[in-house]
Amino acid sequence: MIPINATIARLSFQALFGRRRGLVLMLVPALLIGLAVLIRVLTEQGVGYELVDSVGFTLALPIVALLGASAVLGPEVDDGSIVYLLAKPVSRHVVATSKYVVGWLATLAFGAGPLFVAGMVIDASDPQRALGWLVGGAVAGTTYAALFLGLASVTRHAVVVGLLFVLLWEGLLGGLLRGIRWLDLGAWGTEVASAISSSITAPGTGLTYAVTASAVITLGSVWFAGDRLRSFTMRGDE
Amino acid sequence: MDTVVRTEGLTKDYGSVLALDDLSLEIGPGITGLVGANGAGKSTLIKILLGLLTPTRGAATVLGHDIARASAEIRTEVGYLPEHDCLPPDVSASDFVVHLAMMSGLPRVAARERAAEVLRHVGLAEERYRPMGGYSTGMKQRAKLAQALAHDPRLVLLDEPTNGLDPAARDDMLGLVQRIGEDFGIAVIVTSHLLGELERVSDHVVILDGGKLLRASRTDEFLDATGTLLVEVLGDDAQARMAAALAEAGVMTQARGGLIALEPPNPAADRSGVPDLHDLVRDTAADLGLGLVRIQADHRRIEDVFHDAPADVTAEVARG
Amino acid sequence: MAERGAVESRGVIHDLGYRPYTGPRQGEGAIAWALFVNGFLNAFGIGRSGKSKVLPFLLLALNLLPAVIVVGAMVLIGLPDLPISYAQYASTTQVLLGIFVASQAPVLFSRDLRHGSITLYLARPLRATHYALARWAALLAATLVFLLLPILMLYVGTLLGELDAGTQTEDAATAALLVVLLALTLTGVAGLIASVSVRRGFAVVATIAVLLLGNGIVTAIQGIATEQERPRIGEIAGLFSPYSLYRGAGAALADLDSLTPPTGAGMEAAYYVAFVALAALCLGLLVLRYRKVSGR
Amino acid sequence: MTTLTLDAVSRWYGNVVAVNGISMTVGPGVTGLLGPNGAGKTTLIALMAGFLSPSAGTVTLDGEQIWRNTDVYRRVGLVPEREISFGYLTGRQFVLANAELHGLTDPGAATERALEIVEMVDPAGRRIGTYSKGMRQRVKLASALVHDPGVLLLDEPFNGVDPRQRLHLMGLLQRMGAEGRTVLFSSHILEEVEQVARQIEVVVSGRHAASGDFGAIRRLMTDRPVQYVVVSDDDRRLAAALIAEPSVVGVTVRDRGGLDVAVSDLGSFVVRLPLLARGAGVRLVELTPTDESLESVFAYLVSA
Repeated sequence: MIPINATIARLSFQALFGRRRGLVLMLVPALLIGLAVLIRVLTEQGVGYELVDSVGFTLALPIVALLGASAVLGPEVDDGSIVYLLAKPVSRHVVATSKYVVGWLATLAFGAGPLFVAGMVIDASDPQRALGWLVGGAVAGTTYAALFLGLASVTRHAVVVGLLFVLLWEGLLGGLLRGIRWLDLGAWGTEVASAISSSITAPGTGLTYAVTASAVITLGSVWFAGDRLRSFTMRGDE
Repeated sequence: MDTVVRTEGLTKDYGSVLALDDLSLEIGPGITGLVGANGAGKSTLIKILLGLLTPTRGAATVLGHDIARASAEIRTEVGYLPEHDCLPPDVSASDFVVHLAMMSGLPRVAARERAAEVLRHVGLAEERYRPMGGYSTGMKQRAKLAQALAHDPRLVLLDEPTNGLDPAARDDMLGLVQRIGEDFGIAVIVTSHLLGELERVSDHVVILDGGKLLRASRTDEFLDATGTLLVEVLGDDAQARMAAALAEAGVMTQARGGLIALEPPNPAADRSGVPDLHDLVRDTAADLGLGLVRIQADHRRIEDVFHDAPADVTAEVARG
Repeated sequence: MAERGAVESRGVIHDLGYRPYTGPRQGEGAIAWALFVNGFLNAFGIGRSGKSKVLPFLLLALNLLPAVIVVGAMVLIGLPDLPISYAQYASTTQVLLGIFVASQAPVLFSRDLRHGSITLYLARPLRATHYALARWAALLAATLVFLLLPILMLYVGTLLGELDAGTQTEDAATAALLVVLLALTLTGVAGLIASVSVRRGFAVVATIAVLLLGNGIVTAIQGIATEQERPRIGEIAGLFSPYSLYRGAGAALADLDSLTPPTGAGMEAAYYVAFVALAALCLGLLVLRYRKVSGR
Repeated sequence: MTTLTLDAVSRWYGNVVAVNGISMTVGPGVTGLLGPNGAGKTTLIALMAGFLSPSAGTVTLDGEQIWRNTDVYRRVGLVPEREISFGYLTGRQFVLANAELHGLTDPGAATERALEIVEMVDPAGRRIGTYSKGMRQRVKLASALVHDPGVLLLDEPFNGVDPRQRLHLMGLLQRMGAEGRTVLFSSHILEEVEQVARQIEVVVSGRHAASGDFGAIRRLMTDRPVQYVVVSDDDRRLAAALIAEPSVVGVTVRDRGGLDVAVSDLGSFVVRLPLLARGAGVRLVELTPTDESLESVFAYLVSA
């Protein structure tokens, strides 16, 4: 197993929460949970559960993953100061993995976790459903964070490209063409969630496909980011 | 119109840092070098003159306009080359300079003509149509200079125009600054770290240190000869034999790196019998058969102002 | 000896030296206009490197696609009425609109701050306030193009399809009014966020989060409000996101389908007031931000 | 004894050849890597620091391959030209992080020692974002020294640093060199290289133009006449005497007084000059070789 370098993880953690970016990262889940509480107070149990899916899982989770991944790797690659981490006797894959872990944990904590909390707040009687969204959110979050980390290591416009992928490909087109579910990280997460709770409808890719595809994308993206760092050139500013 | 810039008791206090401390100076036409260490107040002064920063106390006029009341007029007649990067990478120099000329009030047609003219003067040929992101440091500095000249200012403030340039590009830039001051008839205030440059280009020098005026005078006053003579000789054990021979002739010498420094003869002493120092050096070298590589009068340099501990330098500069 | 005669060849060496500029110098108004035009063109990548034209025009094309299809159908098959109303159009392409505004706002605001070229503007006669207003107007114009172009195409389509010009003109005009209000708020929000954050990527995500996430949340609330037969809450919630404001205001004027359309004159007026207030608030903060940046 | 060796190294990007067949050994002491912007200095340093793989040839440290060999960084300290972007860290935190990454046994002590060397102990508590350019350079140097490397690579370390701090940094580099470390720094500002490094490696448009002591290099360039300015109390009489000399190639009278003398054989000219002057009864007021400074050596190499 590739060990995690504590120093790099700590630096990435500070990069994530050292600036305004951390604020937005926490604001998104706070908004979601606050809304769930509001609904629960104003209405009976179980009303408005689609909030967890349509807002929490489809929008908030990828946005949090995008913020997390682009914070731990983006700026340092952009202005080249990642050189300070690479000019060290530390394997580049360990650097990539350590950064990924921080982005991943942030995504789980502020992306997937809140789905469970919101679900329980809205309908405490069906913990299975909330758990479904938690695990589904965790799987999708893991893959999103890895994909966006890979993107951040290869282009300066990782954020815009990431957004186009989530909003246009998975969102707009995903709604129109069913075939897209075979290449839709959100759908795989929902598939996993549906396996856990019957009250979540499955997109129909099959659990094994969803899990293996998520794993492949995750490991592939993190390995790709590590490989990109191995050939990072000091002149990498174009 | 003689005075280009006059400041009276100009102060800028950031609380933690006193950037400008009761600065009163006058800058005339021609090329004036503004010298000082990081944080000496150079950029703060420039920003206040441009009206980008309001001073805590004191007043100043630029080209006759008071910075408190006529800041817009000043910014119409002044060109500014900032020290930091300020060029968008995906725009060509030509489009950028035309756009900024229009931002200074020139109509489109005039802006286009002026931009082409100014870009030619700063030496940007066909590269002016390529996006500036791919420019070398030298070309970027030329583009920055072009935008400062496009609207035909009466004064240009150049903040370290030679920063990051290699020798060839540096000489070109200094040549340009000199042409702006002398041929274009535009007053120039230029800052630089490399003091050697300012000696070559500026006819007046203002030295700031810690926000205070350290010294302001004509450039050549800085470079007055110290009377010492530096000599370099070539040949086996040349330096020692030369020094010994000169000592015999009653001249005190000191080794300074590869050179021999001959102390100036005591003016009071009787000089009748003793030959001129230069002839003495020539004849000693000839007698010893040594190669005479260098005879130079030792000059003080602006840099020496920094070597002398600030304490005694300020003592030397009469207050006020 | 050939007589040279009247023509004597005379060589003139023109002084290529520096010539001072003696022509007219325009006032701040003309300068602001020039900045507006430059900003508007930059929003579509014109005047910038080729790569920067891809995203804006791609989004514009995707945005116009449905309109082209409808017009095509109208002309070829001749439909009795527009399958999608003028006002409806902006709601259906709200994701594209969101990405366009979010990705182009940094071009007008963050770019000058990130590359330091803001100093070159502030060292010129144009005051910081006017700089901010001109940039904001440019983003507004670009957003309006994005929103009005499809409406225009549909309108032309109906004329070609010989539908009743009277009602079409009226519908198109009301839609145009609604779209202007929407553009005002979107430009305000996106511009403000882009002027605060220097990093382009972060500005885009933050704007998208505020616009789309905001809209998602409001729609969810409105859905629940209708389910619980307490539309009042939905109407109030509708005040908190540009898109829901648009749907709400549109419900009364152009029978836009909104989950909880505003009922009663008071609530309808509240929607219009909210529209203008949100736009004005953002613009005010934007101007303050640039006054602070310029150090005065 | 750590030596960096480049053996016939080339590096190209598509058809742009950044470095072309350069062989160079950098031993202990201070070496100046000199060349105009775009000559390939940064590419060379990237090759030596293992951030670029050579397209041809080998780059080794004491015989060990550098590319993709992260162990090399135990003995190499790098000061890149780029600004530090860890503005949210304090100086001490940044250097400490570097120490920990090196897996030092006592990172705390190493950090304090490095901060002392670059005299940044007091401001170390403040965030890097508040540092001046000079202080940032010193923190970067401290982060490269924290693991006591045998080799120190610096890319344009004096860029934009003011005179006082530049003198201080130069002193530091000289001390590092004197301690036996192999110090290589790139620069295009000649005053810096001239004062710090006696040994220079000159790179011009990707090729290894010259190496060694710049005074020696100048003399090696025999095909280039040495330019002299001679000021005397009777220039024309001296000029008449000089033109008869076989080692003198050309004499021109300067409008503001003095003679420009082009000399093909430096050795014999300098010996003959005092004799000629005394013979002609001319007083030599000033005698300066105008092209021995690094600037002119550089200019010749660039134009060669």
